Amino acid sequence: MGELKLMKGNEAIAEAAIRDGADGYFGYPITPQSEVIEYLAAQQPEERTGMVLLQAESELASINMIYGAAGSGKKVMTSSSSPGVSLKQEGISYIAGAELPCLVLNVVRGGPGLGTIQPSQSDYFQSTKGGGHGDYHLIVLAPASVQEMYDFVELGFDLAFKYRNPAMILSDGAIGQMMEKVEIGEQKPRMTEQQIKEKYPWATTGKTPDRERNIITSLELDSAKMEKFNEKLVEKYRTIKENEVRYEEIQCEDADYLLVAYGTSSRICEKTVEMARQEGIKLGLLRPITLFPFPSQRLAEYAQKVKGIMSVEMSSGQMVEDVKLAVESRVQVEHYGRMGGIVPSAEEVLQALKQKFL
Amino acid sequence: MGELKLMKGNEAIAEAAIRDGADGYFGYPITPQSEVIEYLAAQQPEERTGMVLLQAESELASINMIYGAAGSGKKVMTSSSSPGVSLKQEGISYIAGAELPCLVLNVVRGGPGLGTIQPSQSDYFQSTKGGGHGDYHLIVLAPASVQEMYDFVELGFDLAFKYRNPAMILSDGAIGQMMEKVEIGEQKPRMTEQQIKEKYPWATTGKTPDRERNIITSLELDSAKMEKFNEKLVEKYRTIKENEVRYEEIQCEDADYLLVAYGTSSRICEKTVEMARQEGIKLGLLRPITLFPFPSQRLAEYAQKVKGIMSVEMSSGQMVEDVKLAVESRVQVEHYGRMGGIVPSAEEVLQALKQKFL
Amino acid sequence: MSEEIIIAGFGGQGVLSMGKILCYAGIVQGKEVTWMPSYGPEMRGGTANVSVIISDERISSPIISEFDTAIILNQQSMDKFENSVKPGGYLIYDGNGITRHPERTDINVYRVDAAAEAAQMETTKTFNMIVLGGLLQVKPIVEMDKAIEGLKKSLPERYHHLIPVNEKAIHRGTQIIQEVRKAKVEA
Amino acid sequence: MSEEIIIAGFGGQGVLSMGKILCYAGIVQGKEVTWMPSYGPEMRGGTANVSVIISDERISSPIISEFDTAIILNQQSMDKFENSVKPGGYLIYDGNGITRHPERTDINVYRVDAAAEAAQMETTKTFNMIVLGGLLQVKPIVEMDKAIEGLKKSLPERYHHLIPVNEKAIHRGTQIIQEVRKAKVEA
Amino acid sequence: MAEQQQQLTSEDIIQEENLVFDRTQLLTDNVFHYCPGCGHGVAHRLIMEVVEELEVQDKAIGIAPVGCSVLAYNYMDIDMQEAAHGRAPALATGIKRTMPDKYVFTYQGDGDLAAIGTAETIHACNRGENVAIFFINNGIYGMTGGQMAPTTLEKMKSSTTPYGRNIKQMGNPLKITELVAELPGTYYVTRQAVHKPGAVRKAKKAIKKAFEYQKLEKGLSFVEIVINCNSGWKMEPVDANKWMDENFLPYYPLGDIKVPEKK
Amino acid sequence: MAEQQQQLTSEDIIQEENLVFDRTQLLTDNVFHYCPGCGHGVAHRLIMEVVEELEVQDKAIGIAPVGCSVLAYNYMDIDMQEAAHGRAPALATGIKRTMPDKYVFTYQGDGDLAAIGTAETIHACNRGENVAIFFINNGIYGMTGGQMAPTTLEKMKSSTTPYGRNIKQMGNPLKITELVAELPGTYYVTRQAVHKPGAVRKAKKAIKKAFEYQKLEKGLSFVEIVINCNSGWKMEPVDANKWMDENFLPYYPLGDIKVPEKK
Amino acid sequence: MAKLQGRIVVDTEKCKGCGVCIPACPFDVIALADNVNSKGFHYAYMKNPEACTGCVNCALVCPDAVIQVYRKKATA
Amino acid sequence: MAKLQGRIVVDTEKCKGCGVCIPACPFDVIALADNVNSKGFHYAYMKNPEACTGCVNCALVCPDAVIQVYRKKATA
Ligand SMILES: Cc1ncc(C[n+]2csc(CCOP(=O)(O)OP(=O)(O)O)c2C)c(N)n1
Ligand SMILES: Cc1ncc(C[n+]2csc(CCOP(=O)(O)OP(=O)(O)O)c2C)c(N)n1
Ligand code: SF4
Ligand code: SF4
Ligand code: SF4
Ligand code: SF4
Ligand code: SF4
Ligand code: SF4
Ligand SMILES: [Mg+2]
Ligand SMILES: [Mg+2]
Repeated sequence: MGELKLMKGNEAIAEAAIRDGADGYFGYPITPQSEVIEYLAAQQPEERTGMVLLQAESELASINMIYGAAGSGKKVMTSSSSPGVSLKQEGISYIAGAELPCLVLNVVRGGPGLGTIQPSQSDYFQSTKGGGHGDYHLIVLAPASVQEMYDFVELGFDLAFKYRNPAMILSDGAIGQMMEKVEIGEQKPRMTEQQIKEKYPWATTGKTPDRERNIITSLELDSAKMEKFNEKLVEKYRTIKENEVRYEEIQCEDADYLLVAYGTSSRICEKTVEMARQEGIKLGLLRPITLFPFPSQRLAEYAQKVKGIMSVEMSSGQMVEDVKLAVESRVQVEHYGRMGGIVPSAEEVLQALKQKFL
Repeated sequence: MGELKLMKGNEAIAEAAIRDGADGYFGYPITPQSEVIEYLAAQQPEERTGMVLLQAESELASINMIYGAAGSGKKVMTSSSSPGVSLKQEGISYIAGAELPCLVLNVVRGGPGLGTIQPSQSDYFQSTKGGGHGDYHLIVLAPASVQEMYDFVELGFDLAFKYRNPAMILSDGAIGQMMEKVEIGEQKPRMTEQQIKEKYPWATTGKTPDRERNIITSLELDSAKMEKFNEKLVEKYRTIKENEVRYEEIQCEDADYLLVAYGTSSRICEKTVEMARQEGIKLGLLRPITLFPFPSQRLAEYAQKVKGIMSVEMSSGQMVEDVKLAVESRVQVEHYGRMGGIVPSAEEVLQALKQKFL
Repeated sequence: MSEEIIIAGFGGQGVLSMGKILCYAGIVQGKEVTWMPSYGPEMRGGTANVSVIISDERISSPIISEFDTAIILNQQSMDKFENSVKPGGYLIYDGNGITRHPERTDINVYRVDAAAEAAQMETTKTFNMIVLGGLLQVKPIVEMDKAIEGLKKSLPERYHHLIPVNEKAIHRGTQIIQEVRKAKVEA
Repeated sequence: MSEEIIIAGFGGQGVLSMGKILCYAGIVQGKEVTWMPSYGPEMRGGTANVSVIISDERISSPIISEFDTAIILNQQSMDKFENSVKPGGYLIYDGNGITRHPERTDINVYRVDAAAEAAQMETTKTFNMIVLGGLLQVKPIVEMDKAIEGLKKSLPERYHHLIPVNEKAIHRGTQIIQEVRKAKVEA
Repeated sequence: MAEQQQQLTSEDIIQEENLVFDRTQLLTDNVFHYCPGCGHGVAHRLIMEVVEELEVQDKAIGIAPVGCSVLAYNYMDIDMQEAAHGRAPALATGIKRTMPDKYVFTYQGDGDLAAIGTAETIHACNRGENVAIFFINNGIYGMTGGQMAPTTLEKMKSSTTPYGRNIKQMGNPLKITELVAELPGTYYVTRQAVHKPGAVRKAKKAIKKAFEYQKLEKGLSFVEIVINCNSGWKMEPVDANKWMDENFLPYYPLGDIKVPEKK
Repeated sequence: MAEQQQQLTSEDIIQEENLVFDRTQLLTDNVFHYCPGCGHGVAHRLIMEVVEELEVQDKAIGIAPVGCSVLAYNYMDIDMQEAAHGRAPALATGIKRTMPDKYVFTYQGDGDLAAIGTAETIHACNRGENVAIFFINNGIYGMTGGQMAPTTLEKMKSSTTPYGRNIKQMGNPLKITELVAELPGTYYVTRQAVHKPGAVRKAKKAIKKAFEYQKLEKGLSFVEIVINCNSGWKMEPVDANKWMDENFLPYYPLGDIKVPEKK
Repeated sequence: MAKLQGRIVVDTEKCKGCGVCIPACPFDVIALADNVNSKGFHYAYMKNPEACTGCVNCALVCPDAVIQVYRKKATA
Repeated sequence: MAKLQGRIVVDTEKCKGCGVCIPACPFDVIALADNVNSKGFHYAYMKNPEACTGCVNCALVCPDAVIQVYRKKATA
């Protein structure tokens, strides 16, 4: 077992980036995620592994810095919170269009606008349907603990490189700020330039006589070719949907009712399940770990068995649409949400469940 | 009847803005919508009506310029195309959060990234679900002709002011570039400052002794209050859904099959309907005019009657999700789409319909 | 009645404005019109085309792949659009720069050497008007006086002094076709 | 076994680090822990609180509204959290600056005048350690030596010279509670 | 020796007619949320004093930034808008262009104005928007917890430069004020402070000029006001002001940078 | 009278050993998509000639902008990336920071670099990123159809200033090059042109210096290259170059703006 | 000869005890109280009121604008 | 005395007939052809080849890099 540490979610992300052998972090401060860059600054990753750290002039600049570095096959990431992530949308769309791997962390706070700095899950649509322009998807991971904040850095990078697609960790202020016990992994070495050249022959590492020049672009003025490219992306997303769905099931086997919740909400719902079980209500929790790809099929299976499904989100109801699309009206689907930075309590979730179904 | 003119969609937008008595346009050039600002520049709206025109340094600046002016109760708009609209997402979220009326035109081109400058409908999700952060919605109008480009400026502004909510005209390169006959309305006068003060008492026009200071903000650090505000927004969107759904029905009465399409696609589908009818297939077209609010209820009604519904979009399938959510699995829903700037032909749409349903 | 036309050539040949004049003429005659251009990044040279529909009824799709009439002004456009003319339709082209002449026999083909003619008339800018005249002679989609009105409407005031020379060019175009037809008949 | 604690006071009183030490001690004892702070924009002054859960099992929700134990260090926090203590639970508070003392009778209330004590010991910075000592005496959530270990782990190396004085403060806290208890028994 | 003065009692002196300094009516009663000793409060007060003296409350529209002064509208008793981070000059442009007779100003921190908002700052200045920009330079991101700002000094510590700002890695402290002074659109550019009585007096004059020039449609006035962020600098307020004198102001010297050639 | 020279025939002269100027191997065979007479082509060629002469093809990474030169990667036979509009300096930063031994340069138009990309430009320069920025100033937005750029001259016509740029409304032509020269992070700042043989020779030297300084890790080199956009200016190419000499260059004078103090 | 005498009135509930007024006073009039206000701040007070000339320096620098200054001419 | 004599070779298919090379030539060597290439451009050619010194000026300014220059020393 690795070393155990008490860490904030934001710190775990930063430490994981160093240990996973990331090549660079480019970011801009914003509450509630500034600890990511602050932790890195204190750690001096340049000295630990040679990882580059730069506080950029803005979120726009930082997403485009990682665009550049990712184009050269580097393992790079950025992080921000909701308003800052909105500013990154153009860049994210470019990165998706250029088929580059990278990791973007959103520690969500309540919106719209400046809103509140308290936790929220109201950026689900933006993250999963594409907040930027054009037909693209991010691979979206939703950690529910500090350990997962740590673990999903590696997972996110791995998936990003596997599919040459930007991955997003969709967290929230509560998970970013909270401390839990984290098992820290070994330090992985950063890739050498030689390794990058071999593994990522598409990367702009400097044209050598043995190959054609590499071009990183999302532009295609010929519509027929552009459509081909779009189809390639669609096909990639299909493959991802087939292979990369991840979720956790808590007391689902015999459940009459199902909660669907991710991240902080899922932690609350875990408690709700405990409470409900104590009252004799057979409640289960399906926690999507990947929001894109969404565990639609598993939900469709449950739709045959359970009497009702309730999506619990810190939003006015976004993931609930994916739940509905998955279950195809085979069972009643409800939404329970809190907004504005308020985290629902386990009690009120149970209350809501009873009101809607019992 | 008003004057008839031959105009590009983009020009119609610009002329309509002047005639509707808009106070300002702030934009940044991008193909395929630069004619909006070019037409305005040629027209010298400052001289025609006193309307302000400014080429901003970027899309970010222009959305924030209209944010400022809208906060003062001014009738202002901006326009762009997909990548530029992605850059506006933070600003749009702020404007929604500050509950300000304004008009944003997106003349969509194919993405992701730099993509193509040819027409597309792949920004549906971004426009209707909120490309920016936080729980908010735009009122989204989808013109299908140059006349509607003209008319929806007034409609968009009216709805925006009625609900203090940003409105978007979601067009595409084809409608922006194409010329059709347009009936031009009368010149409406711009509102005087006195009128603004009376009609929009919330506007920052300068604090006078007879009222408290006006504050335009989207910030609320107190979560309880922020949640109240979020609930107010949800309620507003509910009202909008109740009152503002607009759609057009073409040969739907007796239809066995229904196409659902907006904007350029709907024009194609109109022809498909003609062709199908000639072949004896009872095909109809439901054209959503408002994409938010979406004509879900009307679709649900048709779901009881028709044998199949096909959503036709120049995208990999976005609106089809709203169609599915509306019909709740009561009837088979399919998607047919082209991408990359390619506009489907009426023939291939018919072909697809036959393949999927007949 | 609905007429679907493609006009295609180099950028700068006045392809787009030819389409506009037709549309304006259509409007004057109370018809529905659509004018759908190809568009791309701004570069000198390159090709341009516009499809125009003039109809008595509401026009469904403005984007079409088959045409009643094609006006073709360079080789690229010939390659691209010759086969898009509906059987029985019309193809009018300028021979200048055309290396492969149209081969279809199921359509009516007319050659109008407008470029050469315009050069002769020393008004190269009216090249497109000669072609337009040719079109209207081949197929009176709009009435001639309406076309002149359309020309006026589509020109900004400051260019109105150019109307007479353009009118002349249009008429020259009609003459050419008359001559061609005569020649055909005589041949 | 699961213990749910809220620690609340002014920013700068060491509220957050008290929670950290508890958590680290819990980890050393092989327990699961969560530490959930309130957070806001950076300003001096203002209130701060953290809820800590130490449990033998996987912790479901880290965000809770009722607590087994509350440690309260100013009046605002008293107003906010007095009623969040579960019946039969514990409330430990510092009397300094408290204008309205706790009134509940269904919980165990302890007053530890740590601020005054720290001032007396001339180590105002160890104020929070005195409170912590008090807590551990009232309720041995973690073992004392584990708490010291937790203290070490939560301090960066460069502050390790401060460990002895902090240890002393913790012990002083336990003494105070012993005295209070004695007084209670004697009263 | 000095002759004996009449010694007045407090009661004699504390009479309405003797009041020589009072909080301006244009500050609301809300207590500033700022840290004790933070210069934002003085800057707020001076602007409101000027608005009061020029009697333009009914024509003044302020733009608050994202930064510690995000809630400026809670204190200034005028119509205000809250901009997105860095975009205040764009909002000001939108407002002023559509309402040229108003007095429009932005109030922006160094992160807001000189990092994320650089483009909007440069271009509003370059266009010579007829507005005032009050640029509050405290060499740090106060609100978010003391991260490095563009103006953070070399070797200065912040939460993102815990070992001091390393020029090679983090770039140079940016003198954005000197930069905008190079642009033809700026009419009046000056750097002021508010940590000492004399500085406060000068700063107020500068602020007043900015409003007066706006009235005269002279283009953009850019008034930098250096303040301490004692919290971010991790110093006591009085020490922070001293540190500012000794370290910050030598790099960012006070005084006019661009003054109108003729008035 | 001059003595009679031997008159060589074409065949004598056109021999491989006499070849004194040839298209560099580092330009691909693709025909530039640029309008006839457009200066982008010369700028492309010069950069590739320098890369060839310095033998750094395998270490060069170029960033293309959004603008007419968006397809620069079709012509330059090196690894290249296509940036989002205005963000090339950010991409360059990301690349260079993670691969310090590469030669990284951006190639950007005036709209790209001085309008939407202002913040990225200023901050890359201020940080002294060890890269080269080639700034192609044609006073207009070429690609999108000739709209006003930040560098468009007063009274100059464009599709968004059809009656000429009005300073009062549209702001001043922005001398961004002079501006970045003020920043300590820039090491070498110069303005060049490519419309005349002599100018081309100088421009190439400047480009070469930019690469050499990068090798020496001197920080940022900023090379402005003024070119015509005959299409946007609505002139014939030769006239456009003449107009450039007579109107554009007086406002944007050629020559070094900031040179290394000592080498 | 006339001499100016002054007094300041500190809104002690709103004073944050930052101490910035203290060095601003040329006559060492002000000090921070040992007592705290309800926010816990050691507010400013005139430890040396007779020395005050009403020069307003303290009020000029007070970040929270909680100082009022009164001034009166004392005739000799 | 040696004199330099030159020739240019224009890739006429790629020449865009912009004419920029013409004023760049100090010896008035170049002109645009009456004929056009397959793209419709009047390409550049040496109307006055003997005057060419191979100074490469034309090649330096050619935007499309379609000029090759040859130069040879002619001995008197
Ligand atoms: C788009 C965006 N990015 C980042 C933030 C987070 N943020 C809030 S204030 C701030 C910087 C504040 O610094 P400064 O402008 O210097 O103001 P100060 O607090 O120092 O007065 C930042 C980065 C945000 N709210 N929005
Ligand atoms: C975000 C965004 N905004 C706008 C555009 C449209 N656009 C493409 S190129 C360009 C300007 C080009 O001008 P410049 O940078 O001067 O390059 P040039 O074409 O003149 O060489 C613009 C506005 C875009 N592609 N993306
Ligand atoms: S953090 Fe700094 S700038 Fe913000 S209020 Fe505190 S002292 Fe002032
Ligand atoms: S539009 Fe202008 S910049 Fe673009 S290729 Fe043509 S001449 Fe060159
Ligand atoms: S300056 Fe103001 S707030 Fe600070 S101690 Fe003095 S009176 Fe109090
Ligand atoms: S008014 Fe002047 S003399 Fe009196 S306390 Fe204030 S600073 Fe001191
Ligand atoms: S400069 Fe080059 S492209 Fe232009 S005419 Fe001369 S040879 Fe042809
Ligand atoms: S090489 Fe010199 S002399 Fe010869 S054609 Fe070219 S410019 Fe003229
Ligand atoms: Mg600051
Ligand atoms: Mg340009």
